[in-house]
Amino acid sequence: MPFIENGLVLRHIEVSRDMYELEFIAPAIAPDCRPGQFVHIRSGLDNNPLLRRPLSLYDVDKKLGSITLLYKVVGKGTNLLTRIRPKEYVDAMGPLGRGFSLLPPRKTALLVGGGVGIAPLVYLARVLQQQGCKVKVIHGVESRRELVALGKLREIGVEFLPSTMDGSAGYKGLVTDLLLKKVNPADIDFVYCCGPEKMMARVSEIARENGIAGEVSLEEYMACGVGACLGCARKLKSSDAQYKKICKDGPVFGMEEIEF
Amino acid sequence: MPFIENGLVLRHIEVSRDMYELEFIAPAIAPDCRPGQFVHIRSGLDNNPLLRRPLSLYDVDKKLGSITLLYKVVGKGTNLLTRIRPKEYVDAMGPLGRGFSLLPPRKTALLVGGGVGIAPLVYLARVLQQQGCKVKVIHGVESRRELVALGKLREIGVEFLPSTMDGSAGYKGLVTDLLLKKVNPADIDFVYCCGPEKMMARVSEIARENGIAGEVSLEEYMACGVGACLGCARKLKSSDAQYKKICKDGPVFGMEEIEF
Amino acid sequence: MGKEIFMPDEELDLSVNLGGIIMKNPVAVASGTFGYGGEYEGFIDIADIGAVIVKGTTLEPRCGNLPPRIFETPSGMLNAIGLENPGVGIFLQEYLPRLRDQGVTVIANIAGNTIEEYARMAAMLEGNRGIAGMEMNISCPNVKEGGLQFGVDPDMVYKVVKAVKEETSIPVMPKLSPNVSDITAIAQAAEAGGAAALSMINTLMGMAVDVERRKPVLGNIFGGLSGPAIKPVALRMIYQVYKAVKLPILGGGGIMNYIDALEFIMVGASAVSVGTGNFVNPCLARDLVWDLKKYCIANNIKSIEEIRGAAVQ
Amino acid sequence: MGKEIFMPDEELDLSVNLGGIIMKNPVAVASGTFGYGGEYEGFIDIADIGAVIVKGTTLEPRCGNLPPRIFETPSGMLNAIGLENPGVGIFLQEYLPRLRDQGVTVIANIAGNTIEEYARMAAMLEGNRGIAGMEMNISCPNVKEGGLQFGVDPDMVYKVVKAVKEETSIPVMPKLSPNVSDITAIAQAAEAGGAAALSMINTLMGMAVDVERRKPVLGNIFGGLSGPAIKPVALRMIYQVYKAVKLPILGGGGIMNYIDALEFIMVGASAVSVGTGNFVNPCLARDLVWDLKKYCIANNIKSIEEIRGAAVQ
Ligand SMILES: Cc1cc2nc3c(=O)[nH]c(=O)nc-3n(C[C@H](O)[C@H](O)[C@H](O)COP(=O)(O)OP(=O)(O)OC[C@H]3O[C@@H](n4cnc5c(N)ncnc54)[C@H](O)[C@@H]3O)c2cc1C
Ligand SMILES: Cc1cc2nc3c(=O)[nH]c(=O)nc-3n(C[C@H](O)[C@H](O)[C@H](O)COP(=O)(O)OP(=O)(O)OC[C@H]3O[C@@H](n4cnc5c(N)ncnc54)[C@H](O)[C@@H]3O)c2cc1C
Ligand SMILES: Cc1cc2nc3c(=O)[nH]c(=O)nc-3n(C[C@H](O)[C@H](O)[C@H](O)COP(=O)(O)O)c2cc1C
Ligand SMILES: Cc1cc2nc3c(=O)[nH]c(=O)nc-3n(C[C@H](O)[C@H](O)[C@H](O)COP(=O)(O)O)c2cc1C
Ligand code: FES
Ligand code: FES
Repeated sequence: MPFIENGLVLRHIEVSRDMYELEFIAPAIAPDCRPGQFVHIRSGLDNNPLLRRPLSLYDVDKKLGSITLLYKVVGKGTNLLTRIRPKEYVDAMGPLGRGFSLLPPRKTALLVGGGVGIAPLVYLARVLQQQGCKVKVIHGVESRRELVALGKLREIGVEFLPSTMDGSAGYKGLVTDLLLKKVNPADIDFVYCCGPEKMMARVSEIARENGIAGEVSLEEYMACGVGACLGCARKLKSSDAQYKKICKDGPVFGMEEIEF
Repeated sequence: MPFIENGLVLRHIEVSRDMYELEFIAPAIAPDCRPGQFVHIRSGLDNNPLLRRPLSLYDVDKKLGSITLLYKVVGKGTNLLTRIRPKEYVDAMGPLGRGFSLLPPRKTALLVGGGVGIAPLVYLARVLQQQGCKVKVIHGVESRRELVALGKLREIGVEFLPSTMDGSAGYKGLVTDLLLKKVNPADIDFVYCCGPEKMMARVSEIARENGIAGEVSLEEYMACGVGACLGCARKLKSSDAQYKKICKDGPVFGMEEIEF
Repeated sequence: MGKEIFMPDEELDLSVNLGGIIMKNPVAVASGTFGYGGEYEGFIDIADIGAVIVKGTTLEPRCGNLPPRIFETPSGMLNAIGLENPGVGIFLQEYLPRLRDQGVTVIANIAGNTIEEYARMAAMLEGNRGIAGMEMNISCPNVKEGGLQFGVDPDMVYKVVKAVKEETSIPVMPKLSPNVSDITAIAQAAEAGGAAALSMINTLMGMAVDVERRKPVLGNIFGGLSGPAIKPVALRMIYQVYKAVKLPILGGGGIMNYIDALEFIMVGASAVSVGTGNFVNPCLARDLVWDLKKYCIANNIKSIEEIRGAAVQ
Repeated sequence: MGKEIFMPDEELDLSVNLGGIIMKNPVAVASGTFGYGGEYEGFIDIADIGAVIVKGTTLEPRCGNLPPRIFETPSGMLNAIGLENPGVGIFLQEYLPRLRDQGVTVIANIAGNTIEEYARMAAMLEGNRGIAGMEMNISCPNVKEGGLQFGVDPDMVYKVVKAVKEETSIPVMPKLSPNVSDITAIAQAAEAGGAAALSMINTLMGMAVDVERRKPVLGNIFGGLSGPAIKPVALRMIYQVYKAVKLPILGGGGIMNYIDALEFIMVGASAVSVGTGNFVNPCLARDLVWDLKKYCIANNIKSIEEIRGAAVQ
């Protein structure tokens, strides 16, 4: 069940240029959180910007009752968010949306992240690992300084392969090329993917070609975040009669449901 | 000549509950400043609030090129202003408006402030004192913690009498009663006054009854601050044909010009 | 939930009679911003809201407009949902019973392409228990066929209101479009047609451009502007209409807090509606009720009527 | 002045011909927001601005409305100045020569109570050197007599534009009111009347309430809403008018930066005007010119015409 609460900020640090990690205590929201869900954050003072901003669960500490977000500064809302200091409050609604399906124990999951799309995959990695799955994470970025999830992934203890466009760390090139070259499809039972649309399209294609099922996390502009405004509409396949609502029917969808 | 510049904040402190002192370096604006003038401050991020806010020159250090403001938090604009930190910038236009007339040397000036209306009188006190006038300041507030100008006035070295409504410091009661009881009109050559309208009305009346000339500083909502929008209009006397513009024709006006 | 809870005087009666629509308090949630009530479950007890105006309903199901459908603007948002809805039949079968069981005061919202469609929908709604009022969307700017035309022509307004009125005993409340030269003429036409109350305002028609792509942002090009940006226009129109007609007014447009709500009441609204505000604060409707109660107590006001129209000169 | 100065390609020609009004660049300052040009001296060299549209002028001097005359709203402001001005005679004698001497492209702005007044003012302006264009305010919502009526009735618009056109060889640019049901009908009437260009939009009529005092905030009750809040409405109307008439459009309403300006150009504006934005940044007009130049260079655009109307489908 979703709640709205003012979370007490514990930690708020710039982990890389224009990338922030924000941890806050949210005892009402945290207990129900599942990987792939999101919180809807009000960053505005005096309703400017007016609408909330959706941000994925990057990590959740259910014992402490805290939620951690990883966000990239792209505009007004995320800009204002950076101004919130520890001991201040952040107005959050959540957990919202349908999260990732969890693979049964002992299966192997491949998590493919692009840029800040790594965010939901980190919490997913933690939960899958805890449930006894084998987890491989690959993460494509421009340059090594964007490999901000390294610390958490190491702590969780999952296998991790980065790719950078400039070759400053790991594989040089696209994460999809890394995927083709360094991952043996036979080892993988399920693929989870979050990142730019093009990347998700290519990963879905590769998965399909190899007969592997998987899920992706989509984005759309949102207003309500709960399915009330019908704003975040998307036809998953051009033949679909109905529009899905990313906030409520998603943001996670099966790869087979989508025509990129 | 007025300028617009991003002033580097040197000091920004809460001097009393909801009262702030803000000092910034403004080498373009500072040299021309005269007491009674104001700066027009943009407090909004992303144009929210949209308009600038007029604030009086509380103190000016021409050697350093710095301007100090004293402001009370009353709404959106002043609230946002409190968030600016030292080493950040404040967007200021100024100096604007017609300041106080300066009394010739050796004359005695009485400065009557009410609440945050003390702001322009402090810089006035400094300049009058420097020019060799005798300066007496009386300041009416609710309670002693609002006597925030004490330090500056002491440093300038002028005579100072406070009044508080709750009797926590100085005379207990209205500043106008203090004026009647503790100031000998025969000692005073000119009265300067800034505070709530009612107070300025009563001070003007007392001055007139005693045959003393004086000036007051008025307020109106402002948009442009330079006389371009014709927004800050006020008829000084009901018989006047024309509206004056507080930002350009004022904010300082002769007591005899106004019918409160 | 994180907020300090203050229990105001339970004796104070804030109920209103909006032309026959009985509301337990003067705060409604606006059509299209609260789904069919269920979406905000958990955040707010919807039975506490004065009235829930459900998503705009059409005779046949509609799948809505091409995305993007929404976009944020300075202190506002554009929407071009395009009346996505399952049709009046499904509303009556599935959603209405659920709301009724929860004790919610439901106001239906109907939109048609022709007078006949409006009349047919009215007839279908008639006789269903649990519909307190019928809001007529004659102003939705998103659907090309008909929508806009009804709301801007007094003659058409008169006719469509009359046609609906003839089919139903449920109080009829046309929702006025602000995209008109003379809102009072429209209001008078609605009054003449037999409206029980007026709802105003719907969204202003607007658009935004994606400069990067050199294209309109919205799939539908145009959308409806809502939120605090439009509040001054909404207040002005309600002020004018309050002076021009006798009907009670459900007023809204950009309400974000109780001060905003009081502005609407003081220009003549009998009750208020919150739309976009729900997205920002899902508990806004409830918060408004509490804050209005506190305001009344603090100002020794026994009933909202005491201040209704207080600012109208 | 605190800002980094970047000198863009001086070769790039941004001049525009707005129906005979030759502007050195596509950025004008809007009537009523820049006085008669002198008020912003020191902040900006007004000869750098594409055109200065001076404060609305009437036949006789006017002292304007009761204060308060302005009030801030979410992302906007209300104004009810009431056309305070010294009259067309003083404008011609005192202000015009000064502006002419400074090399400013001046657009006069006239407002009348009757068609005859408009025509008389046009005749008085005719033959004065240094008036590049004549903006007709047929939409000022603040003056009760006439102002609003002209702008909302196509017939009246046709007549008043025609009457003015007959008295002058200066390009005539009616300024359209957004407070209408169908902006294209108004635009077509202005075109038929002989307008050389269209200016749009003027302010939306709005109001605000002082809840404490239970009164309208503005002395005049109603005022004109301007600023970023109205940008979506302005863009939509210009989009519609661009498709409906052939006249060049001076577009504005809430422009605060060059991205906003590009939005207006992409829905069909040949040049843009900044109003409320001047209050926030007195150098905005100049900043826009520079930023537009940079944008053109970065995007390999040789002339604004290349992107004009680019988003119109
Ligand atoms: C389910 C979901 C989960 C997300 N998780 C993350 C995350 O973990 N970390 C992260 O950095 N980003 C995440 N995003 C993207 C994030 O929501 C946007 O970057 C953010 O809303 C931008 O806001 P802004 O005000 O800074 O930018 P703006 O200045 O408003 O706009 C910049 C761009 O951000 C996007 N955007 C703006 N408003 C919205 C909105 N209401 N909904 C969706 N997109 C919008 C648009 O593409 C826009 O062009 C997620 C988005 C969704 C839908
Ligand atoms: C010439 C002049 C000098 C001033 N000097 C000082 C000073 O030194 N220290 C100080 O604390 N205050 C001063 N003020 C008052 C100060 O400008 C207002 O308190 C401030 O603008 C309030 O802004 P806000 O956003 O916090 O409040 P808001 O939330 O906008 O409004 C609160 C109240 O502030 C007033 N106000 C709002 N906007 C304006 C505006 N644009 N112009 C004038 N008043 C407005 C209104 O009375 C309003 O009801 C001065 C005003 C003027 C005209
Ligand atoms: C996303 C969205 C969807 C809407 N859908 C409808 C609708 O279906 N029928 C209707 O009459 N009004 C609809 N409206 C208009 C609102 O009910 C309301 O009149 C308008 O938004 C102004 O109020 P606000 O500023 O409080 O949002 C919609 C508004 C929004 C923002
Ligand atoms: C204070 C003020 C005064 C104005 N006076 C006039 C006027 O005299 N004549 C006129 O045609 N428009 C007048 N306007 C309207 C502006 O010229 C402009 O059309 C409008 O404000 C929208 O643009 P903006 O959002 O950039 O301000 C005035 C606007 C403001 C804010
Ligand atoms: S954001 Fe409102 S339905 Fe998804
Ligand atoms: S604030 Fe514009 S004229 Fe004074």
